[in-house]
Amino acid sequence: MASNPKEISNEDVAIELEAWLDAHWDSEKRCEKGKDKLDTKSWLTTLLEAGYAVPTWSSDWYGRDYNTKQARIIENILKSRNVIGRSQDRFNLGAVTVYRMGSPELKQELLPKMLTGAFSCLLYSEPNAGSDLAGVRTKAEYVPGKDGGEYVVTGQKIWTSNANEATYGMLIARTDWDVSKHSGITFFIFPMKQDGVDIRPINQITGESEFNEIFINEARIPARYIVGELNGGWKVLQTALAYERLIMGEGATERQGKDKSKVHPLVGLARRHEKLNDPVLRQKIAQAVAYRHLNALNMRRAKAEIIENGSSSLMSLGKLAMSRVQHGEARVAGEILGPAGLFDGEAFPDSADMNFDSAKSYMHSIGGGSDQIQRNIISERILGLPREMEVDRNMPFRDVKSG
Amino acid sequence: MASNPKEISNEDVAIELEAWLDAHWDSEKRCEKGKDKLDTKSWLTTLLEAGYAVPTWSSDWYGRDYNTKQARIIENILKSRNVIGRSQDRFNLGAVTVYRMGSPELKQELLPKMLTGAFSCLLYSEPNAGSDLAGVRTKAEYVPGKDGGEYVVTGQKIWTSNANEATYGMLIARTDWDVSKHSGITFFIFPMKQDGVDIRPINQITGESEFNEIFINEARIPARYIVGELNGGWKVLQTALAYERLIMGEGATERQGKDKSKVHPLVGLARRHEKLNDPVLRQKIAQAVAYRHLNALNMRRAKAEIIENGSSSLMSLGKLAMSRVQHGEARVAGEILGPAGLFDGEAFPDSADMNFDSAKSYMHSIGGGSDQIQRNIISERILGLPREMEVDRNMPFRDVKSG
Amino acid sequence: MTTISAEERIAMRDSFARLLEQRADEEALRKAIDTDAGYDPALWQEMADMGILSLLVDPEYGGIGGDAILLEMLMEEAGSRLLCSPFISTAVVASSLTGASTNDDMKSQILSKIVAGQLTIAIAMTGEKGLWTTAGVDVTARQNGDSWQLDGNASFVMHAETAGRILVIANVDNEIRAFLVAPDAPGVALSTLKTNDPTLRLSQITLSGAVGQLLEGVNGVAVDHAMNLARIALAGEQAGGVKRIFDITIDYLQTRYQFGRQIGSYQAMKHMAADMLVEVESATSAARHAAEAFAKGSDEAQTLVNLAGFACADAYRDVTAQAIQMHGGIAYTWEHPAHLYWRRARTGLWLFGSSDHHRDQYLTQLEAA
Amino acid sequence: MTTISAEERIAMRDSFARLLEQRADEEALRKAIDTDAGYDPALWQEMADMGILSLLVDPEYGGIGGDAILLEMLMEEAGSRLLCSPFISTAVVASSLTGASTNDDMKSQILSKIVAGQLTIAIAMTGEKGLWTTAGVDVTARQNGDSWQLDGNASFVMHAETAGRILVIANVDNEIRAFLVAPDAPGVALSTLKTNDPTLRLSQITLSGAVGQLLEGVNGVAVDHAMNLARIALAGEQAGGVKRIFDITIDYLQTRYQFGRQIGSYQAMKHMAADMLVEVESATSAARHAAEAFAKGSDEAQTLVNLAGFACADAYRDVTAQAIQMHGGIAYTWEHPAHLYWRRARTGLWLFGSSDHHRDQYLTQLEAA
Repeated sequence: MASNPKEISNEDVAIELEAWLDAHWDSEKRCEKGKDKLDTKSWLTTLLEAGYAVPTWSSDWYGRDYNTKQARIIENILKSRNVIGRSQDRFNLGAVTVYRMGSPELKQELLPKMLTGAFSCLLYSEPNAGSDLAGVRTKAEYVPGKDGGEYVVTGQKIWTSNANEATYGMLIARTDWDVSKHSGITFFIFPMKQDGVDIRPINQITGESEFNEIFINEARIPARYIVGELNGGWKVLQTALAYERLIMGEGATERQGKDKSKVHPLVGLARRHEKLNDPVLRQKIAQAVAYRHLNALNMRRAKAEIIENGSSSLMSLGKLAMSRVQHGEARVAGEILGPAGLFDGEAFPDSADMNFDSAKSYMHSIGGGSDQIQRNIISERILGLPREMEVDRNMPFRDVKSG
Repeated sequence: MASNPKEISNEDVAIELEAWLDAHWDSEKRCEKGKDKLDTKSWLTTLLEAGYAVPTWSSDWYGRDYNTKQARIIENILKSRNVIGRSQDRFNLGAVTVYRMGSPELKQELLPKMLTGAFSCLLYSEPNAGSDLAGVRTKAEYVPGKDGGEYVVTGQKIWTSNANEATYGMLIARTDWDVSKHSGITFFIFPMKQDGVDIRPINQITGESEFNEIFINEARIPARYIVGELNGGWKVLQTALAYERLIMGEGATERQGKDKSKVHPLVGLARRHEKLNDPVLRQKIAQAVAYRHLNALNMRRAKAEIIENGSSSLMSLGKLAMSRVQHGEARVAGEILGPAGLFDGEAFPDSADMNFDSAKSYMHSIGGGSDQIQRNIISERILGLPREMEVDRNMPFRDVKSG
Repeated sequence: MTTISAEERIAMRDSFARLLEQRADEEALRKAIDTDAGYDPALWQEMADMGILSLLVDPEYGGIGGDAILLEMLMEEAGSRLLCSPFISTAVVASSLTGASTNDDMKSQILSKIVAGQLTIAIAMTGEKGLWTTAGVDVTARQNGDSWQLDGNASFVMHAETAGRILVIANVDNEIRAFLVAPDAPGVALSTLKTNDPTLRLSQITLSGAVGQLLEGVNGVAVDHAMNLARIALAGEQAGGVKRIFDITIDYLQTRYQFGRQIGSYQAMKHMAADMLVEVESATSAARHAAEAFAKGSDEAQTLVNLAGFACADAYRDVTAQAIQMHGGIAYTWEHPAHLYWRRARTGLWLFGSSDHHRDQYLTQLEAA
Repeated sequence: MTTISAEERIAMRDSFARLLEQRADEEALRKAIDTDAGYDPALWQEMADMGILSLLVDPEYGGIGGDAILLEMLMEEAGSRLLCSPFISTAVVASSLTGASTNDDMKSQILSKIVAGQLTIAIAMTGEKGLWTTAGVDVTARQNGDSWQLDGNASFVMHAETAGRILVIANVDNEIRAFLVAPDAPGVALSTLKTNDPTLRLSQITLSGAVGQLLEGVNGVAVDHAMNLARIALAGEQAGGVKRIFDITIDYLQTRYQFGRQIGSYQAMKHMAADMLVEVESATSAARHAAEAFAKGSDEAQTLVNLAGFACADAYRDVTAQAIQMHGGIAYTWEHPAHLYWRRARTGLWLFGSSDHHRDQYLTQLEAA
């Protein structure tokens, strides 16, 4: 399906794709050539079969064996033509996980679906296992039957985004309660569209509901939907999380390394509210802007180091630094607004933004590993300081205290 | 020697003392009546024999069995007449320790000396045992001999003030290396004036030398100078430290609860340097002053609670709060001074004070239990949060890691 | 000086605490928030019956003749429950201003209704800048024969939509005067201002030749006095609120486990908690000492009111902010109470004068000392 | 634009680092501090021999023609060792200003001596307010026949007592000009100002009709340019210093045991360290990007110089302050190096403009963007 990357030049990669797109993709209508409107699934199948959805993957599995450089060339061309379904080897976390760690049978069964629109949500977090992911108490019990039997799952997951839209959930559940906490976890691809799955939106303090709680009551998973080994889920999860961090980290490095629009929003806000001459506020505004600026400079250095050495410890600082930036900017915005900050709603857009941002900052400082967890990671993995003691690491999970 | 406190009224306590003082003390010359100048030891002996040096102690041991209220009456009268040697039951830490925990023989031998001018320094801290007092490595080895034998001591102590003036040192040393760290420590009264004791001043970053390092090389202690049990020194130390905290805490409560002179030094400094109208500095000055003020108000509440209930958890907050006050005031002083803060010495008294205070603040935030230790204490003893795990608590001291 | 004893104060506080425990728990709070009025009128009536609404009213007019100390004590209780009510407007500011009036008929008539729980009064004082000082008054009044006509704007008016009367502070030839206005009188326009804090109800009031009844004898000094009482009340509320959210957080640290340990066993949490305790106790000390100095008419009273004005507000802001962080995800949900405390804390940063304003005033007081 | 390559920069930095390792360790530092001069003239000569002193001098005048990027790199090394020397005065500001002169004879004469290590030059620029801007210049010059006479004060003059010449920035009819003055000339009075930072030597210079030699062609623009180079040098020094004290501290956390554990295993220490790392890396990023933008003549250069001006100074202050706290008692002794970094960090808060000034200027730059 694809040529060997060693045999094809970067120029030819581009030429070949441009030709293929000219034949298959209508950039203006944003659909397949010769059709009136986009049939997503049909188009994604066309793209997939051409090897352009996951160009870095093996040619045995929908890919073209391309290297990263070539994949970026493809990504840029597809992006410039507004092609949907691109770069799934970078961003389709469910598919990447199955591709990297699933059995050939599982890949055969799931990848075509996952790469043509059946996407996945994350079912890791639980109310009692926040930072402590290995503390999962959702249980999966084996029931024999045809096709290798199935698992019956009961438990509760939380902080899942896009749960209603997802076909699959990447689920960790406890399959052995008598071994240590990390040893009794299995990683499943969980079919979301079934009885026993109750999705409830979480009302957030921002007024949004980006996330859901998922109540799972005797839902079913075919036993063949295990990724990796039975009870080997912790290892699979670590790999899946590493992909996630990579994706999020790259995104963050790019976003944070990019300078914002010429005028920082706080400067605009202060100008609108005639506070740019207030000497006390000037100091606070400048410092708030500077923290964002400094992080952008750190991320620029990170990017340069990644290009140079393939990795950069600076990348790990971004999330923690951005917490301070976001809480700080919202706070200074409040000080610029003064008593008007008490107001909210459409009549007071600046106040509404400031109040929203003040609450939303917690999404950043708590979600995806709180500031405290980030400080642990930085001090342990970058600075090499001793790890936090885990008292429950080696006891049977039944005996682990939780709450 | 003294009347039973139940039988004597507070008025009579005062009358009796006033009469005694009229007979024995010359307030103008500040010496014993009928003498030309003060002979300290002789006067202290007179005061001691009258029971006025340690009025709350038992009448068997130089006291008058007075209650706290009565002792304060005595203290106030002695203070108003400038009498030296007063309130040693409150402030003479060495004597209090021997009185509370020494054997009758030890009391008999040491108390008369300790209460008449032979005072004590503290030999607890060691270079390798800062916050971790139980990590002492100064060793004391028993050598049989007359009068019950003696201990030969070798090791190094640090952060001892008034070492040159002290007759005795309150010393903790390791007498058993094969038991857990807290179980092999003995508390001694250590004779300072002997060979094998080398006292070297510590050069502090303030330019002062308040403290000393003490190098002890095969110095001797009579075995009868053990306070408490052999290898029971940890318990004795805890009691001695509790007295020390009480004395320091009461002092701090009084000092911090007292409003400073009408005009806060920072206000005066800003006025002198014509910065009182700078709006940025006004905010910083006000906040710095407020932190001191708030702590004073907390200490006033603490004092009221102590009078009401005998104790107050608020007292434990003072040390931590004062760290922020002292570092903060020095920093704001620096901002008031601006570039002139670069200068030092007699030609620039405000700068010299600011720079001295900036360095001296560490004495407060590190000495006598660092801010970090204070936060442990507050969170554990006041808030009841779980104690920090001590990995070395139960291992033989020989195996404890140190450095 | 008050005639109320220390024991009476404590008894009253305890009764109020019990009332709030029964009638103003989190469920009741969320119910009150969801009503248009923003408070529970039945609870208001019970507060009247208990004498809470008359705490600053002279016994001569049916009140209990309490002082700032009692006020602060009660507000700690109210604050710990995030009590929603027009209490500060009606029972503090309006009571105090009416009490300062020299028109005994009016005084007696209004106070008796406040005491009975039959009248709530909103305070229209500050213009759009939200200064809450007499310098920030934007309404002017002029005499027209026997009656007074009022013109101008007042903003940040609490619980105006449900108030029986609006007490308007206005300038008359550069003198401060107070007027009572009926909300439905001609020339009075109310518009609701949506707030971020759901426990807070604010409106803007536009007066265009509205007729007001002069509250004779009330001047700038009386207004300053009443606003200082309002600030002490707010400081007490903040001291109570910050204590409560702190206790909730410490409780969570003890009961929440991660990695097999209570999260309160992690040093990062412990040290944050220790620093927060300093803030909590400082807020309490500031509020109580301000109340005491004010009640005693001490020279330090204004200094301490300003100190409490920023120290309590800032402590509340910082501790609620940390409380959410320490709770983690659970406090990011609307159903958890932490954000309600956090919103109320942020409200306090601006109500009755900003922290920066109080800090500056505090320094001014110290300079004068 | 410079002709120096990236490889040449790295090679030069590495040579300088080796030189400092051998000749400027803590023992050498303490020795230099104790001398009157405050630096080691022999090391100065070696720096000259290595080309360090001529890094900004055009190859035409015997220099190596380096740029701000190289300067910043070298200063990171100098900062990590707390190098004491008149480097910034002589090799940065004086070199840059002399290089801007249109008098080729003078230029060639002075630069050749700087390059050879035979001449150190002190910069007399700011008056007693310590602004280090052309607006802060307090000296005036007037022409008297062929010669120029200078009057006024300059303070905060670094290494003046040992300087061969003083480069005085002065006002001439509201224009900025530069003059060379001999320290022993009539009408020149130097007085030493005692400093808190023992690595710093400052003097005040009073000029009373002192004769100065005009450095033709040097104007306010050239002075601003030179001062920006000085700020980049200082930022680089701070980035190097803050990294070094941080590394010393992390090392101590790994090797110091309390309660049977490395103190670096305590979460309080770990979290402080993580926050400090953010500061350390931010300082490095700020210094390096400022140097790069300046070297490339980017539009952002002034913004980034101002950013580095406060970000590096504040990071250095905060990290050294924490470093002492984390070391505990040992760092309270004069013998431990922590306080030397701490003093130098505090010096940086004021030298070449305060953090608050740079913060305000940074915002002014952003407003204009």
